[in-house]
Amino acid sequence: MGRWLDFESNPWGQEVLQGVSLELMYLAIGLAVLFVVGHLVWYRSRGFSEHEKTADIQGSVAGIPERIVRHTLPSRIFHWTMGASMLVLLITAFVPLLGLEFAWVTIHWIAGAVLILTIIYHVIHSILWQDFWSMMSFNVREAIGHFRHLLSSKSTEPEKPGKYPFDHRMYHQGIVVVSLAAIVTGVLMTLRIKTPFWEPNAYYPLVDQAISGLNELGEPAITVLPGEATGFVFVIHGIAGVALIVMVAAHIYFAIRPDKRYYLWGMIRGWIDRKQYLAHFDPDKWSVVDGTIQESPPGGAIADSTVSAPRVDD
Amino acid sequence: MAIIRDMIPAFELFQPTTVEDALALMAEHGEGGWVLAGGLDSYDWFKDRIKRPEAVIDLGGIDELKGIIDGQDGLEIGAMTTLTEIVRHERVRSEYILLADAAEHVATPQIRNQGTLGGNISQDTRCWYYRSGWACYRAGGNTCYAAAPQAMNREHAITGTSRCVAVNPSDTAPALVALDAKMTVRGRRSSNVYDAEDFFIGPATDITRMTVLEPGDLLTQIDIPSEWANAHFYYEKVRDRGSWDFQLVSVAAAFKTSGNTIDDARIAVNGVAPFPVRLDAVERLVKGAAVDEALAIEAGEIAIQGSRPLKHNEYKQPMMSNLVRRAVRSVA
Amino acid sequence: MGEAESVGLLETKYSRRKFIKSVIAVGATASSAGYFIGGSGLLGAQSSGTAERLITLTINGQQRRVDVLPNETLAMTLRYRLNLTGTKLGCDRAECGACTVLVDGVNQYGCSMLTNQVRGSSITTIEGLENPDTGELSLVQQAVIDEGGFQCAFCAPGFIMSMTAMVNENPNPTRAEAAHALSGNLCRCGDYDKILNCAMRAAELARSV
Amino acid sequence: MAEKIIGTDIAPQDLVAKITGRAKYAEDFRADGMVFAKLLLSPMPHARVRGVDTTKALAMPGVIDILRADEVRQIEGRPGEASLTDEPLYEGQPILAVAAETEEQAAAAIEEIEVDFEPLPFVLDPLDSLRPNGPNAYTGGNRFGGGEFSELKWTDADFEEIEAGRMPNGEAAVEWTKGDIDTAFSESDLVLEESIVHQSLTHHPMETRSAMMYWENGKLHAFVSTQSAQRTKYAIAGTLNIDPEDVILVAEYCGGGFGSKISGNTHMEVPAVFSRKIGRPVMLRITRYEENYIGRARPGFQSWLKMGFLDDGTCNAIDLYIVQESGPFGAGDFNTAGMIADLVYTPQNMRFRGIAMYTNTPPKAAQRGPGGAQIVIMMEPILEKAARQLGLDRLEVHLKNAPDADVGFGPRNSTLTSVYAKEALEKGAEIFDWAGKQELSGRREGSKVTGIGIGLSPYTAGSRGYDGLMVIHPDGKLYVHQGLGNLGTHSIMDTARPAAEILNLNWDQVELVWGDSSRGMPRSSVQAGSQTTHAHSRANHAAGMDARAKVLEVAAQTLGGSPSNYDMDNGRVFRRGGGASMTFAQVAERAIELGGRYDGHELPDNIHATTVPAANMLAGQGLMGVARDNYGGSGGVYSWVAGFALVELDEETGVVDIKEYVAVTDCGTVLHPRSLGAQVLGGSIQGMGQAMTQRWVFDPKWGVPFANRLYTARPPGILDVPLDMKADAVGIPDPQTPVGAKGIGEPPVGAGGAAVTSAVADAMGGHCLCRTPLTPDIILAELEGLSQPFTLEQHIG
Repeated sequence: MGRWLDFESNPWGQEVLQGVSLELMYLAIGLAVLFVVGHLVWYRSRGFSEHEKTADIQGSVAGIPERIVRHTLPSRIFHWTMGASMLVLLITAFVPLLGLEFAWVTIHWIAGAVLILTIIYHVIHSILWQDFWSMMSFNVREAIGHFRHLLSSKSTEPEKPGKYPFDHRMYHQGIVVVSLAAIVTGVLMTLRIKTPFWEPNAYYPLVDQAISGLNELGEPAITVLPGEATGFVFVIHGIAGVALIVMVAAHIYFAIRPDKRYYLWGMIRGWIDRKQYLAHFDPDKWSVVDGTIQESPPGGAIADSTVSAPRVDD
Repeated sequence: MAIIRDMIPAFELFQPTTVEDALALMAEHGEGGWVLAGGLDSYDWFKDRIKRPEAVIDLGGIDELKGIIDGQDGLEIGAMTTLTEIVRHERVRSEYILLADAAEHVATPQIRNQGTLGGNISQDTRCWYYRSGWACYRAGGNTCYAAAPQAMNREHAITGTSRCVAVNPSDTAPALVALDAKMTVRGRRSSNVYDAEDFFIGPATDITRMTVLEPGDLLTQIDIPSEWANAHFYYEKVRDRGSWDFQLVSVAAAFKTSGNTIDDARIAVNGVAPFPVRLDAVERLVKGAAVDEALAIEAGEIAIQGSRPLKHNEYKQPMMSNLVRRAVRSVA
Repeated sequence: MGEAESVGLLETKYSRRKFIKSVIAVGATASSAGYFIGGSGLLGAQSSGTAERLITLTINGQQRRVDVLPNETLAMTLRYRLNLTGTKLGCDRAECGACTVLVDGVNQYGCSMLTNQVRGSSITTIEGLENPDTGELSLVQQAVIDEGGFQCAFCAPGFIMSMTAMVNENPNPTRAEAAHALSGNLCRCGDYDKILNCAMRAAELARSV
Repeated sequence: MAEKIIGTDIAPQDLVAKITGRAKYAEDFRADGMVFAKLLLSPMPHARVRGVDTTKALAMPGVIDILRADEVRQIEGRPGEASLTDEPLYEGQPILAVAAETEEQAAAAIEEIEVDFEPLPFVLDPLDSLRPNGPNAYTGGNRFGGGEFSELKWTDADFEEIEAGRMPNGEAAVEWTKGDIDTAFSESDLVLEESIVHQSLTHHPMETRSAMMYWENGKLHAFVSTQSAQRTKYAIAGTLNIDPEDVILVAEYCGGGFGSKISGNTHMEVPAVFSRKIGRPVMLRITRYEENYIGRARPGFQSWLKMGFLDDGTCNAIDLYIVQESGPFGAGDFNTAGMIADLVYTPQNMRFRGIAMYTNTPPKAAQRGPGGAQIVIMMEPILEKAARQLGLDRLEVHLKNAPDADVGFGPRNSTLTSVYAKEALEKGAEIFDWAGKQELSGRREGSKVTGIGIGLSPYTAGSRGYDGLMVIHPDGKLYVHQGLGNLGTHSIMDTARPAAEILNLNWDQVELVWGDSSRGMPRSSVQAGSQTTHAHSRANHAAGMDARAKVLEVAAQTLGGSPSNYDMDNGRVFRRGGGASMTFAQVAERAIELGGRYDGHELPDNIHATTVPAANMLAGQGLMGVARDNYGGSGGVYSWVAGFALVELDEETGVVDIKEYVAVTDCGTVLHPRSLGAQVLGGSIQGMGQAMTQRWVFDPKWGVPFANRLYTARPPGILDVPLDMKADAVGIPDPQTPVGAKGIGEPPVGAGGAAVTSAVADAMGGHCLCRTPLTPDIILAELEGLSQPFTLEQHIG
């Protein structure tokens, strides 16, 4: 099993937290593989079809266009830029640790900067121009339904979702937390290296001070050992990093699964076709009828106003 | 664990007499093995008890690694040739005085009598944070202690840094880059020849090493091609003391000239980066140019483009610039 | 002679792959029983592995059998095993030159070489400069007497060894060349002027021999 | 006629031992059953030991025992150094010691000891400690007085002044004035004001403070490295609280001290106590790394100086404020610096303010010319600037301001026995060809500019009232017993010369007895502050006169007549005008027969109590000369050195090459010209190192020193000094001492350093960098118009 955290002596000979151990990376890679294999096994064991479900579209096509816009061009550019920077970040972070040496640091922090810019764009864009709650909503009943389905073959399939299905939303929330952790710590780490924007500083005096208190003599006591703030930052970044290995692996796995191909196409072409729309989504929750915005049913997603106008981007 | 210095921890000593045996021993001991050339860098590590190899492989008994051979194309210098031998070697002095000059600037006579060319170019950095055994990036940790606003980084790098800001301490390294030397590196199963400038690597590539040498690799030979024999050379090293001191900045340059026109040039600077820096831009500038003060000044200015000082080593920019200027000026 | 042979035998015995494994036992046995304590009482004190550590050194023209550890420096062997305390430790880091000895006539720092590396070499220390028969001082030592050299003289043995190497190599140095030749030795009393006078006087004596 | 001894070059008696390796320094001694002790050093600049786990270490092979702080003498309630401590005040302070059969085992055991340190706030730079809310070196505060610690902080306004480059007005610990500086400055034709930094720097003698000790029959046998033998015996006895006669001190040679081993050192206690505890001889081999921490250092100064000049070059006012970096246990350099500033420039109006701040850096101690060297090295470039602005020659300015014998200086208007500073300046200027070299000043060749400089440096050079002890043995030789240390100045031999001359002996008829307290050591000065030559040429003169009188009396008693009928030469005492004579051998035999005062069975009442045991030990061995120096005198004894340097400054690299150096001293009668020359030039070279290369570097975050190797501390090597240097002496005897000789150790340091800083200022066209060391980076940054990375920081790197 080994130790997941690395400790080192600080210059005063005190053992301080240093970062996560290399073993954690191997663990993450292992988990990623296990997840994929596990999912495959689970999927097969439940006898689900490897192919995309098709829907009966008779009688329900009124007002539904042939192509339904799922992701606008700006959204897609955001997604792919973010994805590319994330992959670059992961590759530059972990491949050198696997033994292939190259000058990774500059690429890594530049990719990180790109990631931050895309996320800032995404946050502004999603708040101002997208339906923020289509992604951010959470419904307990829906969650219970999903877990039942996951665990029991007898449970009924979950209801069809709105624009973003439950697992997508959960994944999104998870990646928000993990990425933010990686980003905040990444920025703190970048402060310690030479970039064109600032002089490097090996220490976090503010962090050090913030966690110092007074000892029983009323003198400043160093409650966190000197230099250990660095270790915390590295640990959080490291944990976030290895978590991202698993999450990104899972993401890619689902993206390329044949039964979920319509998501991939949606993200590549920007649209899905009417059949896919009707097969996988609840038109009540994700309305694409011309010009109309419908009331969101309880727990459902609100229609995205930007996609409600049928457009073809590509 | 309390720290104690100046006692060499126990190790097993192996004294192979052939390169093959040395390579076998190195392979056998892997990370636990330590290759000893002249030993002057190694003993510091041992005495500080920071490096504790289980097996030390002393190359001193391998005759094939010693001596200078007049090769077909220039000189073939065994990695275990002492610096004194290089300083005194007739052909080095007559055709490649740049190398003799550089070797003579190493530390002290006693060290040159024992230190080897291979050891001199493979030695580790002298960053005092690193050498104090602190868990810095280069030592596998997560901090560059020299890159803090208050850190003592007068001797550190102004260019070529990546997290680590230590400098390469070798006096002969820039001379070998300027001479376009080729390094033969032997592993157990392979043998590679590197250009001098590729032999030295920066922290961007591998933050724990100064050269391409990995455990199991042995630098066996340094070839000096005749291409630059009898060129016009310039070597200068600025240091705090006249002996036993590492460079603040040093420059090694080779110029092929006709009159005061530079036909070709190779210029390298050390003490400014984690590796000897070859100044391609300056070389391009001076190639084909007639040397005058304006060219020298421009060369000096171009040399430091892109460099960025730390808090306490801004002086290295003008020092480097001036040394490059002097090197170019020396042609006229 | 006999001792030299026995070392050779050991080398053969332990050089299956043509390398010399100079010691087989490291650890408790090897590092106990009086490491760093002078005199010969410790020889044969160990139950096993002893023979492998016995080597023969040629010091000041004499063959000396000595029990050394693989990680032991020549200066330590001289000072703590052979009681040749004229070789001083000023820094133990190849910086000050107080430990300078001649290895096959070449001046080197005794603190920064392993004793095992000089098995085949002839070592000269400050104690070996006088004429062994007459006790006459070497010409470098005489030059120092002539010039009244050195103050605290802790550096003197090292300087004298470097001067000896210098005059052997270049008995006609300029003052600058002499300074260069002695630049591996440090004198904290700052007696460099007089030390250079000694070096120049030594060269003069060497030339007149 | 016996040869002339005073003023001649004679190779020191111990030279053959020194150059054949036979001379034994402390670490060269061995004893049966000797074990090795190693020190565990504090990794933090200020901490408290909460707990120590030695279980693993004690179980290791060869480990004998561990010595803790509670087993050695502790100094409670005030700043004071113990050899081992549980509250380390600097990184590298010894916490405990381990003894093992081998040194390697002891080292390995140290690594297995777990010490739980609680880090405490620390301060490296004295100005930081004076800042409002700045850290203190002690938990109780940053100053000590009236039996307790308290806090002294300057105000934000004071620091605004400092940041503006002006002299602060924060509270000082010491302040004295003479005249009226405000009026004087208003009358000055030129006023210069500078803020100056002088670094702290380690002593780094070649021999570290290793010691070997054992106990036998209740007596401690101590083999140590010390500057002053007899006084060290008493220091050890005092520390251990034992009878001094139970200490057998062996210190025949000392590989340099420079003020760091005045009466031995604090850490001698470790082998003394440890060997008593374990009943085995203990060798404490101090490594260079350890020496860097416990080996002492010169205190650094941050200071502000305002000097007023009249247009004829007269310095009419000085206002000086010094903040001193004192380490954890204090030092007095800054006080001396104020005195020396007054003495060299003799302003009629002066204010001195100073404060010594405790810091968590390795301990400070006197280093050759303490305070004096710093101040002249700092002030000389300002004088260069002033002379340039006044259009005067620096030599003239010095001559104008240098004192005469009637000088009164410092807060108590101290007087001196003699002053020949002007003579030293004039003679030095002549040898150096100061006038002729004027045209070289500012000469430019390529990127190299020439500068010339003067440094004038005085320092104390004598003391009075010690004892001389000597015996003429039946072998006819005079045995002079010296309680001094043999630290390389040759004064241990040279101060016996007066006795030899008084007895008209040839030098080969004189044997020196030194370095072993069991052979009898009279009360001696500490060998510091350049006292020895003055103090002991007098003491041996007195004892020599005593011996001479006794020889004449013995002759008269034996051969008839009165002592005044007799004279002596070459080891014989004879009746004037011919007739009966005796050899000294016969005199010695006769003195033993006569007993009483002749052979030391009766001693003079006025000798020191600590001389008596030594004299008793020697009683009955021959004719004893024993006396106290009662020659008296008034005023301080100071020697002077005027140094002249020529440097070449490379404006493209900032590198300074010292090309020429001349030093002339006023140290009274010259006992031994060649050794004097060595002292003068050696000291000057130390000053050059101080001015140009030596430094101490701390990481401010961790409080850890980095210049802890010789190559990082950078003492000058043979290539850092001129190839040719000249030393000479004025040679005018001091009128108040019978031999006329004064000491010389201290003053050359300031002269050498100041001549060089002055020459650099000259090469830079009268620009004063006002900080040391003048390393290439600092000079180049100035020449290239870069901002200096350091302003008032004490430790740079």
